[in-house]
Amino acid sequence: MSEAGKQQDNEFAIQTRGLLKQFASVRAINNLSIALPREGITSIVGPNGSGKSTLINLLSGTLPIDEGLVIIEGMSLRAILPYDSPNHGITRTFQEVRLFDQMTVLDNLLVILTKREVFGSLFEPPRASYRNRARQLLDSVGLWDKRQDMAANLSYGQRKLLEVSRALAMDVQIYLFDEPFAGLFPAMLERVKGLLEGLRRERKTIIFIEHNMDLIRQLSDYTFVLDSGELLAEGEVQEVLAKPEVIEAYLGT
Amino acid sequence: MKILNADKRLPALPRSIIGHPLVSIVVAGVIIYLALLLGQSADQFLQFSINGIVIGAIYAIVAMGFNIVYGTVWFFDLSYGAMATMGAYSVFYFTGRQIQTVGRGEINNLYLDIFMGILIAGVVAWVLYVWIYPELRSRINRITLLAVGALVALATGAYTGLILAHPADLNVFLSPTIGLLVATASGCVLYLGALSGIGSGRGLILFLVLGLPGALALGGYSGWLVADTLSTRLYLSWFMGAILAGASGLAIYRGVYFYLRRQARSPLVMLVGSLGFLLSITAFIAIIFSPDGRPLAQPFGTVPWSLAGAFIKPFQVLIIGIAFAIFGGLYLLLNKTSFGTAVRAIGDDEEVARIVGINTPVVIAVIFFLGATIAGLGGILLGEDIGIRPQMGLLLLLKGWIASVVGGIGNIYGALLGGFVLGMVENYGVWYIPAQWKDAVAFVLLIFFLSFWPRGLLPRR
Amino acid sequence: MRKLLLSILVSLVMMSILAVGCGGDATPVVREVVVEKEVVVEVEKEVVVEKEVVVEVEKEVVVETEVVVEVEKEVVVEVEKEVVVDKILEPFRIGVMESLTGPGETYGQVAVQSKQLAVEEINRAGGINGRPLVLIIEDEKCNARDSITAYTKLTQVDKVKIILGTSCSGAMLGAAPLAEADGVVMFSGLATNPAVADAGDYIFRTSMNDAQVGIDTGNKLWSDGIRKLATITEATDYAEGVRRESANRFVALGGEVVAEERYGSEETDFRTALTKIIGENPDAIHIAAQAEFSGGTIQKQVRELGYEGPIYGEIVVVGATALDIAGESATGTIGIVAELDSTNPLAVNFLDRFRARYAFTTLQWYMGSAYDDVYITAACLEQTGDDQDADGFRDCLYNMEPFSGTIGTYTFDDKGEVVGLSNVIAEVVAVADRTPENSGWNILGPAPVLP
Amino acid sequence: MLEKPVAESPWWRSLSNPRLLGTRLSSNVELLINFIVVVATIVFILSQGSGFGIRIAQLFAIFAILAVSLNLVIGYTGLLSLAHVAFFGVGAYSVAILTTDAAYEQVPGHIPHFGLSFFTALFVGMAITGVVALFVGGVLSRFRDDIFVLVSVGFAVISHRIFLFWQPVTRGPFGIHAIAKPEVGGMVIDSRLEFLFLTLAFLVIVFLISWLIVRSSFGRVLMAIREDEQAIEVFGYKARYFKLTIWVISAMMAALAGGITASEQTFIDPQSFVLLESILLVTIVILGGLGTLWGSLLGALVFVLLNEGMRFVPFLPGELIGQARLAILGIVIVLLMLFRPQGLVGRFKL
Repeated sequence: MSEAGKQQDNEFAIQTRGLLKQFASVRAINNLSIALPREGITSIVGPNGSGKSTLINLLSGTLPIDEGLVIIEGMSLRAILPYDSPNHGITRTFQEVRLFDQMTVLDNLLVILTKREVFGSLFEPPRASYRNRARQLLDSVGLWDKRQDMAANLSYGQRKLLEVSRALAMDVQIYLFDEPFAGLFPAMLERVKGLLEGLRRERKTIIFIEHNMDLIRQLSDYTFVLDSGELLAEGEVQEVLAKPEVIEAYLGT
Repeated sequence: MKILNADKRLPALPRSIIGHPLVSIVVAGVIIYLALLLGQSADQFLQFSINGIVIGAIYAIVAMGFNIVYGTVWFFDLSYGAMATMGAYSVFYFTGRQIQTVGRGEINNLYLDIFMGILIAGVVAWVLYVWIYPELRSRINRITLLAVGALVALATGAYTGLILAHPADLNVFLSPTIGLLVATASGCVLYLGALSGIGSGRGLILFLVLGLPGALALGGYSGWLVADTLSTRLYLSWFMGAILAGASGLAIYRGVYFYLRRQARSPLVMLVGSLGFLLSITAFIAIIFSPDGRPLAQPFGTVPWSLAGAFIKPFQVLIIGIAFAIFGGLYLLLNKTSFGTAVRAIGDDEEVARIVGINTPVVIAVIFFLGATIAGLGGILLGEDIGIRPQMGLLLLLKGWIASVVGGIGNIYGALLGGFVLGMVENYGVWYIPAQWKDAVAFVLLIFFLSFWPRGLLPRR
Repeated sequence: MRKLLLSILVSLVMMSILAVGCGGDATPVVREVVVEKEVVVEVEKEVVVEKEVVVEVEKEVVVETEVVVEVEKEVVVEVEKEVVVDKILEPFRIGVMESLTGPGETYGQVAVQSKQLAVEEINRAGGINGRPLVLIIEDEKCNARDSITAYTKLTQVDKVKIILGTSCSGAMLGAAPLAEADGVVMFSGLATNPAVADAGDYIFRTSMNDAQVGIDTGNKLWSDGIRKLATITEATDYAEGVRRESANRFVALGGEVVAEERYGSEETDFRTALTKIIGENPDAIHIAAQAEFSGGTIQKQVRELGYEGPIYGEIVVVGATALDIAGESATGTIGIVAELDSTNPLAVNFLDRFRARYAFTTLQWYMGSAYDDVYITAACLEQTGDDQDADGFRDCLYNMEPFSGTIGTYTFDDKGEVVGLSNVIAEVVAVADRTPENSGWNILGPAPVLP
Repeated sequence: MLEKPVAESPWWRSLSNPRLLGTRLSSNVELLINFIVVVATIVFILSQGSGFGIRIAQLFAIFAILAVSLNLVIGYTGLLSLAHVAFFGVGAYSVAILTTDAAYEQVPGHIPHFGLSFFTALFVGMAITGVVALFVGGVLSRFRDDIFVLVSVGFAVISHRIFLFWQPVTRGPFGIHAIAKPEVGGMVIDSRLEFLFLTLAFLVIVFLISWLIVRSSFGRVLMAIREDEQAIEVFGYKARYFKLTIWVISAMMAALAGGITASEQTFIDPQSFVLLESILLVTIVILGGLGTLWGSLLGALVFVLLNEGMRFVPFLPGELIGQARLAILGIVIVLLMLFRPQGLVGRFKL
């Protein structure tokens, strides 16, 4: 907070103040106050169980916040409802891929693109614009040929790609990616990397969780290190990863 | 509550619930209501309490059966209703002639005997195959082992069929088995005692000289005792009924659920599948035994004990005792044995349990057998207390389901508590409104609990 | 491709079901076995054997001819030849609608069995005018929807004009408007709802209206000195009807109903309701049940709750299964019942035959009523000679000579209601004295008549 | 990979272009076959000319309305509801009470004489059911999976108790008889065939509405809710309102079926609205196919034919038919779950 606190508020996409999340007797997020910078790619690292995914779940409203405050784009929130997160300009992917398995690939994207109100969607005719956008997105991940397949029948990598493209379809300001590279083959990995860099070019805010140090070094502009739900270190990638306490946390002496 | 607190796994009520203002309001309301009832008519209040505890004990028994299965494989097995009916009708099958005076006589159905015999043979064969076969495979010739196993299974099946075919001589036909069981058990006890007490060499001789004949004599005597006493027939028929229900539950698991579980996406597939069993088994029972209600013999008679203006049957005291005995047995089984550890491990994560070397198919099969046995026992007790009819399973099942959800899904403490709570609420709840709304009250209670305590009174974790 | 095959398969299955359903309209062939006796009598046979006996007497040879007559016994050989003749005998076809499942299944099943017994007897005795009687049985599940389906199937597919049934008043009221419009006779042995009386011209029954049972029960309660009554009633139209009529009569006489409780048909534990009832300290408890199970269980639980006053009920409460369930608790229960007369040889015979066939009897009056229905039908068919002539059949019933059957001697009034039957008071005896012959009760005499 | 322009353009474009229509039809050959099967069977039944065929068709139409509407909830939204019979019953009782003007002297507590015409009563009944469903759905939307099933069972039981015991309004076990027949332009629809056509017309309307719903963006969201409710919420959909909306629509369709049934048989009693009926309906939906509307029609057809076809099985003793039917139904459910959890023509596996 010391360094970041000096900066202007509007330079941050998301700030948290004293965030707390408790599961039974474990504090997954313990009084966390961080500020995630606007634009560019920010990575969150930390050993397993350090609360990275919980943080993303809290920010996207998937889990309710126990205590604390989240400031998104200058708006202070004590609770984030899941269906409100797009209104705050947030979307996300899940650590374990959560597609709509028994729907076609195309429907997986179309469902994101259409209207969100109950009656708006009920009386909405099929529009060519949605379809074109879906095609554009699917082409970018090379899944257009598979558009009529059930999402459940895709390979693991393809599912991951589809999930990323589903997040892209939201067209919001802040993207939270929960381990988007885990378990991908090099070719697919390059593709996801390309998508993330494309977002950076569009001056969006990208936050992602990753374990692979090489990828973190290549991609991220800024890094947070979490341990046991608390902030261990933050800053530019190289200097953070060189800190002794980070190395200790990772090697687990 | 002391026993409950002694267990570390018992979850303490989360602070947020205790601190919830609604809780204090509800608790205060309940206390005021009960005080009002008590002030109005004390003996009626007592009678209602007794009614509630007795029926609650039966709900608790069914709910405990439900919950040990739910806590292990995570789906509600609706075929339990059918197992409860089956247990009760087995007792009727064995004791029918004793109690019928005016109505329909004994029903003995050859096809049913044969079917149950085959079913038992199958179950025994499977149990031998997964349990004994892997242990002895390396030491004994495979063909021999299979042949002996098949012979044992067939013999057990034939024996079951024989017992079923002569319901009137249940005690005679069961006596050898009981004698054998007693002899084996006492022999084992003596053997262990002799070995540990006196040291290996002399202990063995002592055991051979004194213990073995003693054990054999004890077995023979108990067998003779059983065969000679007519009054044991009722209790033996309970035993057989529960065993038959348990074996059927195991057969259903092995025959269908096993495959369903491998391919199921959600618990709903299992739920619908077990619903199918409930429908068809109930219908078959109605076909075989006619859709009428039937009486069961009245153990300890119908003369009630008077208790400060209220009445309770001796048998009802037994029901309450059995409920707590089952609870105690399950508590010991689940918490003090390695089997219980295995069950809990499977409940937490079946995949991991299998990887660490737990024989998951056997453990789950035992759980299904146990659950169905308990359900059968619940049906028998309800039948003895009230009477039996083919459709009794559905309502009993729903109440057991509600009790286990209200109490807390997936653990036996919750089931016990939920059963009694449901029984009491059903009774106190209809004090001021017509009693016909009892079932509606039960479901309103369920909805209320789920809305404010979605995980029940005593959640599993 | 798999789905395509599957849908074809499904369509084939459905077509075959339909073919079975709509095509099964062949005329039944009655196979008669004619026993021809061939008697072959072999009459006396005289076999004359001449034997030459040579007797040598010294030098003389005398040939004597001895005649030995061997008479064979008369041999009568009867050769029985069974000649099977396929006679195309158009049987009388009668529809039967009873509830074989659902809340009325207890009655429906014995009703069907009784009717089948009657039909077999009639056919064994040579049928009606030489033509056999055939029952076409359908399940009406005790509800209106299935009742209409069963009715439509009987009238449209099997083309019957006379239907015996139903067991449930609800099912009766569902199908009765259709029957009235189509001119089909419906003839029930069990429906007791008073509304059935007004259901139409073609609707008959041999069971007594609830109102009669109610009046008799009310009178009996009052004359026994009961002033405060508690009732417990199964929520079915029959039981509710009995309760309502009884309570009305009882209140009209000056009594007071201090507590009333109801229960659903699937319930098993009545202790809660009974505790409330007993708390009001009634002089007597009146039970109206549709199922024997609840009728018996309530009696048992009343006694288990320490109540010692009298219990009143109707036929279901003192039915065989109910008494078995209640055991000793039922001793002393008063039932206002329509009873088979134990001096009536018809009734005794019928019960014996039924017991021999199915090894039990229950609700004997209902069985007898169902059994009589078939004989009344047979009598009327004999008169009209045509099972398609519903109008003739109806007129036959209206103008029927007093019919003596197992349940008594009776006729029908202009509403199709049975006339000439009455209820009796029965008191349940101790378990040791219960036998299948006395149904477990003593007849105390006819129901009292009060102004 | 060849482009299929057909699949992209909205469906009505293909109507004006025969070539496109042909391609579209051939791409939906499976649906076409089902359609042919259904139509052929109906024609076959009717061609038999017997009133029993009409009765079967009538039953089919009622069950089809119920199944199609239930499929919207189970097959598309993934909510295994056993409370459908409650709405069926509310619709039937509404129509019965609102249309009747007969005096009921037998029961204490007279029903007020509304004496509405059938169609008015039907719409009012659907509105009432909608309100009831909104309330029930509000409670139910808190739960998932097996708890949802249990609570929906609770509503089915409670509704049956209300039909049975709220005697001043529903006449309890006595049922309501002499319910009015519909009247169109002064002509009373009385004959069974006319009634069948009325019901089939309603079936077509219900089917079309359901079809439009599942084809719309709304339907797609429903499927997404079925697959992963939490995930779709993160993308900005208020899943709860979507579930409530489809729940109410489905309930109103069930009420429509109930109203028609009441008028068709002119007599209703609580016995027709028990939990078992709900179980049968769920069986129909699963049997036909979850997530396909045609499947529901097929399921209703197969069920009605099986159910009524058992009346013709010669070797079953009369007194066992009813129980045997239940036994077979139970076995069918188990086999379906084992071998074809998505039903005969369905796509979605439970």
